[in-house]
Amino acid sequence: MRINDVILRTVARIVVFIILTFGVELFLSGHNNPGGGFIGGLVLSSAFVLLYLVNDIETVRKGIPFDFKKIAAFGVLLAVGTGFGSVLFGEHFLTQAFGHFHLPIFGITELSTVVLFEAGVALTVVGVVVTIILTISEDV
Amino acid sequence: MSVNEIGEFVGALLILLGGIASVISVFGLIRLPDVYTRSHAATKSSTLAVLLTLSGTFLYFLFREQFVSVRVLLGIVFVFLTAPVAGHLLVRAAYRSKVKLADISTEDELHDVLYKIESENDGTSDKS
Amino acid sequence: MTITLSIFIPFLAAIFIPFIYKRIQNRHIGWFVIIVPIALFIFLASFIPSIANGSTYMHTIRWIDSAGIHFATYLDGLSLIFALLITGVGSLVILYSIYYLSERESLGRFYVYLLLFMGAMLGVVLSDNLMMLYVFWELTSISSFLLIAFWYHRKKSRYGAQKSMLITVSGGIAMLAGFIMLQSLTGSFSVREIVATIGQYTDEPLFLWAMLLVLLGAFTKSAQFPFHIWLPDAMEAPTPVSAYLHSATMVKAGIYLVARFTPIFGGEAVWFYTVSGVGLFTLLVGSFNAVKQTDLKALLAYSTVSQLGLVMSLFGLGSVALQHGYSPDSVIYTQATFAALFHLINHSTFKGALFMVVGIVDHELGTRDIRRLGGLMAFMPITFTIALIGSFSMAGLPPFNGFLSKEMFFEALVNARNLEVFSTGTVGTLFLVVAWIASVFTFVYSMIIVFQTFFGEFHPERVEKPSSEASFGMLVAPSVLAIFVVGIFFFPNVVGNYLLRPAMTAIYPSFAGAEGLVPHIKAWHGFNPALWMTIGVIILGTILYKLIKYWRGVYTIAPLRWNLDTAFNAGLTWLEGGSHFITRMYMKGYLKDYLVYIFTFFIVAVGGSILWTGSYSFDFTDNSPIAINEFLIVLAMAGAALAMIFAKSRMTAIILNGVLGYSIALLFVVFRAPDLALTQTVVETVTTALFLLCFYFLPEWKKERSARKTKIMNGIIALSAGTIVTVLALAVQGNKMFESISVYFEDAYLLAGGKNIVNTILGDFRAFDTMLEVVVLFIAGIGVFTLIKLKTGKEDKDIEDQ
Amino acid sequence: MIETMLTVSLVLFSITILIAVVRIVLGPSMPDRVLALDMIGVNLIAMIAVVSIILKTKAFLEVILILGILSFIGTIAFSKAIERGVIVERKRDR
Amino acid sequence: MMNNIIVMPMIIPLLTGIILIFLRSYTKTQRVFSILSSIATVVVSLVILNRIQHEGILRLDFGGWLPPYGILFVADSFSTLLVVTTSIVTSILLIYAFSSIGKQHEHMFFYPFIFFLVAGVNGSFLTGDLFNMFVCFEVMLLSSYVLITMGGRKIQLVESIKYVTINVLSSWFFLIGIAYLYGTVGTLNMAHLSVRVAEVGQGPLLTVISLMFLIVFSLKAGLLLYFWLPGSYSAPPTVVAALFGALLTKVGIYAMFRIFTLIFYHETVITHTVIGIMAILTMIGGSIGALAHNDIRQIVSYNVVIAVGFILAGLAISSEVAFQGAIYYLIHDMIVKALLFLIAGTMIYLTGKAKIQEMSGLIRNYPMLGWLFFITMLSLTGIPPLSGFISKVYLGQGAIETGSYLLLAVAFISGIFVLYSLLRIFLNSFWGETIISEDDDVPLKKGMLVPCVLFAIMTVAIGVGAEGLAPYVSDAARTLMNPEIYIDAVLQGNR
Amino acid sequence: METLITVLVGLLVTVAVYLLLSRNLIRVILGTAVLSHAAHLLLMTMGNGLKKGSAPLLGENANSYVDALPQALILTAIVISFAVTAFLLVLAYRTYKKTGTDDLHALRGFNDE
Repeated sequence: MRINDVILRTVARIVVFIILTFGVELFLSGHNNPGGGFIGGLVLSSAFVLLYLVNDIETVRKGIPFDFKKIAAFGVLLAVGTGFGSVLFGEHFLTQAFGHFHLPIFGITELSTVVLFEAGVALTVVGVVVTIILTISEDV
Repeated sequence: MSVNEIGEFVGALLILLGGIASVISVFGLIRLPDVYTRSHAATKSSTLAVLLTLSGTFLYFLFREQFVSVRVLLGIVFVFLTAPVAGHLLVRAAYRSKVKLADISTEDELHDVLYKIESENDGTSDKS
Repeated sequence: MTITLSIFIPFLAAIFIPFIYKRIQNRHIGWFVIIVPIALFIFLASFIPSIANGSTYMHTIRWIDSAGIHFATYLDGLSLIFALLITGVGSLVILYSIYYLSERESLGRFYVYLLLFMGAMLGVVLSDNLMMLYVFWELTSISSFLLIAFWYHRKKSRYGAQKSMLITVSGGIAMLAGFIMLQSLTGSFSVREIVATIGQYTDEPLFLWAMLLVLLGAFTKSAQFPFHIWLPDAMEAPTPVSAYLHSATMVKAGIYLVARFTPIFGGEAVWFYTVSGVGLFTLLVGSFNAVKQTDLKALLAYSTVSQLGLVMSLFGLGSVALQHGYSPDSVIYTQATFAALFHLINHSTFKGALFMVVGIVDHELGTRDIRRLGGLMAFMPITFTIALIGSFSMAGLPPFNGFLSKEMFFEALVNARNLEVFSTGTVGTLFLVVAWIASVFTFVYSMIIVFQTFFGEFHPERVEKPSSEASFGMLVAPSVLAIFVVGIFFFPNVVGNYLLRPAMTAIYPSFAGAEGLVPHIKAWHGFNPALWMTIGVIILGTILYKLIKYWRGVYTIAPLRWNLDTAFNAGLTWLEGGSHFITRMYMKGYLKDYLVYIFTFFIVAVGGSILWTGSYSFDFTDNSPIAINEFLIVLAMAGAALAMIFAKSRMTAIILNGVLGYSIALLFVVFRAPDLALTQTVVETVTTALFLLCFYFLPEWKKERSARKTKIMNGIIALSAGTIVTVLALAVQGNKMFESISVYFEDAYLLAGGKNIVNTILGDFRAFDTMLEVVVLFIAGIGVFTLIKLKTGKEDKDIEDQ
Repeated sequence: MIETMLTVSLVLFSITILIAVVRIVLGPSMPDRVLALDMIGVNLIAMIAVVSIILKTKAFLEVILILGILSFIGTIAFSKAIERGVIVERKRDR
Repeated sequence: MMNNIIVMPMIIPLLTGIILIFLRSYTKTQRVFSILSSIATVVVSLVILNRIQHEGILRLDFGGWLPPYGILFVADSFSTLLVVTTSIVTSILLIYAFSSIGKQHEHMFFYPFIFFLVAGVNGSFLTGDLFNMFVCFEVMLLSSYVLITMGGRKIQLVESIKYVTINVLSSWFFLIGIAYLYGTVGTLNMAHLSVRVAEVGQGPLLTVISLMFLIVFSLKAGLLLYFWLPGSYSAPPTVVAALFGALLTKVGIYAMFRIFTLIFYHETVITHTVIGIMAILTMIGGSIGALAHNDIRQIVSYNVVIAVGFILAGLAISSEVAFQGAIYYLIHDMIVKALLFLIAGTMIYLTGKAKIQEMSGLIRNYPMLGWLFFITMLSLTGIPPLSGFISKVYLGQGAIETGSYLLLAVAFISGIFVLYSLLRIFLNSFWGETIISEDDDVPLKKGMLVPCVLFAIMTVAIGVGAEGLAPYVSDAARTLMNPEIYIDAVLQGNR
Repeated sequence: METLITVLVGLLVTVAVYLLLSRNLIRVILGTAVLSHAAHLLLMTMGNGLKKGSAPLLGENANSYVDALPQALILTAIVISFAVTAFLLVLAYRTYKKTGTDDLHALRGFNDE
């Protein structure tokens, strides 16, 4: 039985957009406000979940042709790698550096290696959640 | 009373109204006879309730701290956008999964459509 | 140094044998092997003069220094006797085996085992360090195991090997415990050091335990009652092995141990009674059982058991001399020990010869069943002669060495009757009677060997091979032993002075040089009680032998038929069956049972200790106030949780779980944890989606069909677990003993440049946790992928669900 | 005054949630329950808004939005589960 | 001097695992890379072990945050010995995996999971933070969940459900225990916990909480609560079973030693008595179980249980000598259990049967395998000069010194049961009539035999060369006996 | 408040244990999920006191903050519990597909005679 999902899909398009934006915002604001890599990643992945709920896997895959396992692996690599990076700089493992930089457009900005770390976390979360959902759904 | 205080008061009032609306809607949820009627109570009035509350919150923050909360605004938009869709989907699902109408219901216009499709589909496997 | 090396030579040889074996085809590998024991024998024999002069040799290589375990060798009179026996008999046995074993057998393996054994045995007798002794001790058990099961495809061989391994290794482990106790007492593993210092510890309870445990080791190895049961089954080994291990050397390791430890434990009443009592009883049981055997080898096995008992009991009797240290009066008791050592040598000669004879019979005729044999004298004259010499010596008849030692045995027993120590009295008489009866049986079975095998009529149809005299090579070894049997009778004092004197000094260091420690052995010593006893033995023995078919029925009487073998087998069967039963009883394979065990343990351990220690002091003063709405939410959560138990469909349960999850998010908001609230909401949603995804494929759950009683039990368990968690949590909240370290993190902005404390903790202070948690998530993700995609199901012919 | 109003509304919202849980338990049909869950979600949003007013903090405003998003996603997932069983299809139009 | 090296035993496997994910379809590369990195781990951990002898306990504060605020790794002789053994055992097991696990598994991230498991195990050994230990446990457990189910045969799935559920349960208990402990003393760093617990004295409440941890670690270690163990160790492929048998229970044992020597060592009358009783029951239960079955995998698994009881008897005795014995035994057991599982698995691979009475006379066709089994049997029984011997001596000494005769008796008698249970396998399966003719026997791959031989060499080497390990082991035991050494190293100064 | 939450935790543990003890696979998984909720809540109550201080955001400029450490720990624990639950769910699904039953009584495993 074919089910007409026009309403849902129309709304979902907007909603997914909102979620994605919000997720990125959460991810970036994490160091000073609630949020961070985990939550950002989770929210992003919930956007993907919504996408998969509304559309079918094939359609989404056409739009986003990533291997989410690789994304997850890359995320872990990033998270572990930032820790490892500090070793290369002769610091304690997982030492995070932060500093205030004067950037041309943004003005004085606080940059921190934590962001890289958190990006790794976020990527992993997205990758893993989507992988799990896809794997189960494909196995019917 | 300054403008701000009035604003805060209005905000609080809206919230209280929201609370009352919410209780009313939940009485609908518990008292109404079938899922279709309950869905009216649940989606419509509770959406109203949450909108009232969120608007109240927005006003409160606006007047108290001169803070325009984008998140709350977004939330309002969001609820506006999604609540009807969710309600729609749910009721459709209920209908498709053949939840019975309350005994006092008089008419079921789509009855034939639903069951016709079903009987057509009986031949093929209904495993999606 | 060279002595240490002599232990290693057999091992080294054992390593090279397989290589040589592969190379040579035309010559019997035994000829290469035999070089080792002969060389060692000559080497060790060269020590006889210096040892006889009272010198000893000691050499230490450090091994596990920190534990006091050294590779310490010690050569004195006692160890020399044994070392000579090992290499001497070893040479003869290998010579014999060259003719006995055909080249079709896997000889490489055989000689490797044999050399292993020889090295191990040398190690046992030459070690000074107890741990070294233990090392070699177990190695003898293992090599004996391998040798017994040399023909491992035979079921009986495997059975015998298993039995001997289990019994001797168990004894060995007990002995190890005893050794460790000795070390704990004295602080040393060195026998000599222990001998020197043991005097001050004899009152410790540990001393007694150590003694008993060491004795356990000795008894199992020397096949003393009730551990003798492994020896007859060990006869499944090739005959050279039986001759070597199970009569001349390995079984004497226990004897050696008792002798070695006599200076440590001797003089104690328990030692005296245990060693001599067990020895005498073994003597009786062994000789009595030997008579009924129809298999020649089994007969010899029981006879070995009884002879070992004899030697053992003599050591027990001799230990009395140490009770009050040296005094001229107590020297007389040392004669028992002297007799023991003397008989030890004699036994090796005549028993070795007899085993070889039986081997010859078996080899030539294909059977060793007494009922099938007879009249072999006619065509096996040399074999017959050797058998005659051996048996008569065993029976204690002159002019063979067995006579001398048997006489001394009786004499020692007569002396023991006069013991004033340990309030013997009647017990001494009992000992005497038992020994005499046992000797009668010994006489009987000795006669059986000679007369039933070699006299009477030969029935060619009863044997499996045509019969002829054995080849010359095979006869050499037993003949040499037979010559010794006779030779020692005529020149006993050569042995006495050169070999036994230093050994006696080793056992009785405080008696060194005492008058009468080494008596002059005389074949004729007048009509003393011992001689009368011997005459009595001969008379009664002859009568019994003649009338054997009339009293054989004795063995079918019930109590005598219950033998320990069946008990051992039944024990093993029962053990396996019982284990199976018990394990089945609690390892049912149901997850639920296992969880019940765990929770029960939790309830008993934690709950019990809460009650027991009374750690349920609560303190609610520090509580924050509860708002009505919070209370209501908690109520809703409680309702949702409880409803999960009674939910009739899985979807309801999932929805309820969702309610729980979202409400917890609200609680997190109330508790000022925005990050948690965010995470909790998202995770809850995704989890719910997963539940829905997976559950679609699972069937709707059925109503729990469990019995009401089970449900109530589950309920009780669940309730108690919940209560314990709550009580403990309340107690903890009432007993916060320290400020949390988390105050430190409130400087997060200064320290790590972040204003969200939780996030700085996650991303900086405890970033490692976060990193690993990401890894966990990742593993789960890839794991799910693997779990679903990897299906090796088609190869399911596997061994599952057996 | 404002405090009281806020507290009263909080209590009202929690009563709503409590009753909605009753509906979940009672059922009778699955959509009823999902409806109630949806309602709980909406009320949680409201409660959080009120709580953040009482606590005078903006920290929880994100939660409001998230909860809004997620209760929507949850409801969609449930309704698809009820309607079709499978909630993520491999390919539509089968 | 930066101590970054001590995170390497965890990070190298972790990174290897991640990188191998990208190398999914290049089997050869995966193999080479994995063996290289595991050898690197071995080397690194050996370096750490030696540095500890010169410089004392090493610690690494992650991110430079001083304890007790940050997380840190602490490498003392005890933990590093275990790390070294873990790395070596894994390297050798990898060799076995190359020839046995099959392309399908390799394609499905088999090696990455192995490395994640090792990372979790090593992390659990090295961490100095209680909560971090929980997280490391989870890394290890999740990899083990995946590994046990890998292949998805029915028996694996069925057994893994029990395994996973019970372990999840124990994880939450662990978390609850951490919550309690944090509630009472307000810290998570183990050394700091020790200081604080010592400061207020281990009152009844803390003792009760310690029992909570006892339950958690007993579940992981298989002390008394070993019900899950025989089934789940019998189900997965041979390599995985060997890895589990060698490593998993040891982590629980390690944790138990750490907690009860470092933090809760004040009320030994209660805690250590309970541990002693549990150890005795475990040894009895294991012995009985080992005799009850005819399936080699089950016999072998129950042998793991016996060993757990034996090692924890050392904790119950709680004297320096006994600790030495326990540590020796831990090392010995990791190696020999791996060997035992490999041989058992190889036997099943060769015959296609799992019951001892269904195979017979294997020694004729596979003499090497037979003798390896023989050596394993003797080593496990504690026959000198193999590796099990010295620990028996030390444990015996400890038991006698403290008068724990019952423990001594049970521990030594359990050795006989070990012997008997394995002897049954040897006599039935290796000896006896050869059923399979030489023509249709399955060839024994070199890649399967070599790891076994390596393990056998190790057990002999450790037995004969016990003195070589002695300084490390005695240092480890000394540290366990004197918690202040550990505490000083962790809490004092900025290195 | 702490007491109330603690009692709730106790109740959740009770429910979780009861669910764990049942024969149905799904119930068991739900049990572990509920147990993880309980553990998280318990950890929450073990801080410096609930509701004492404001949210641990330094931007709020409050006088005191609630205990942030348990929050961080819980966050980690939540993610781990998610990972575990996901795996367990898929395991249940695979097991059902392979064996055709979700009754733990039928899933006994090794039956060595």
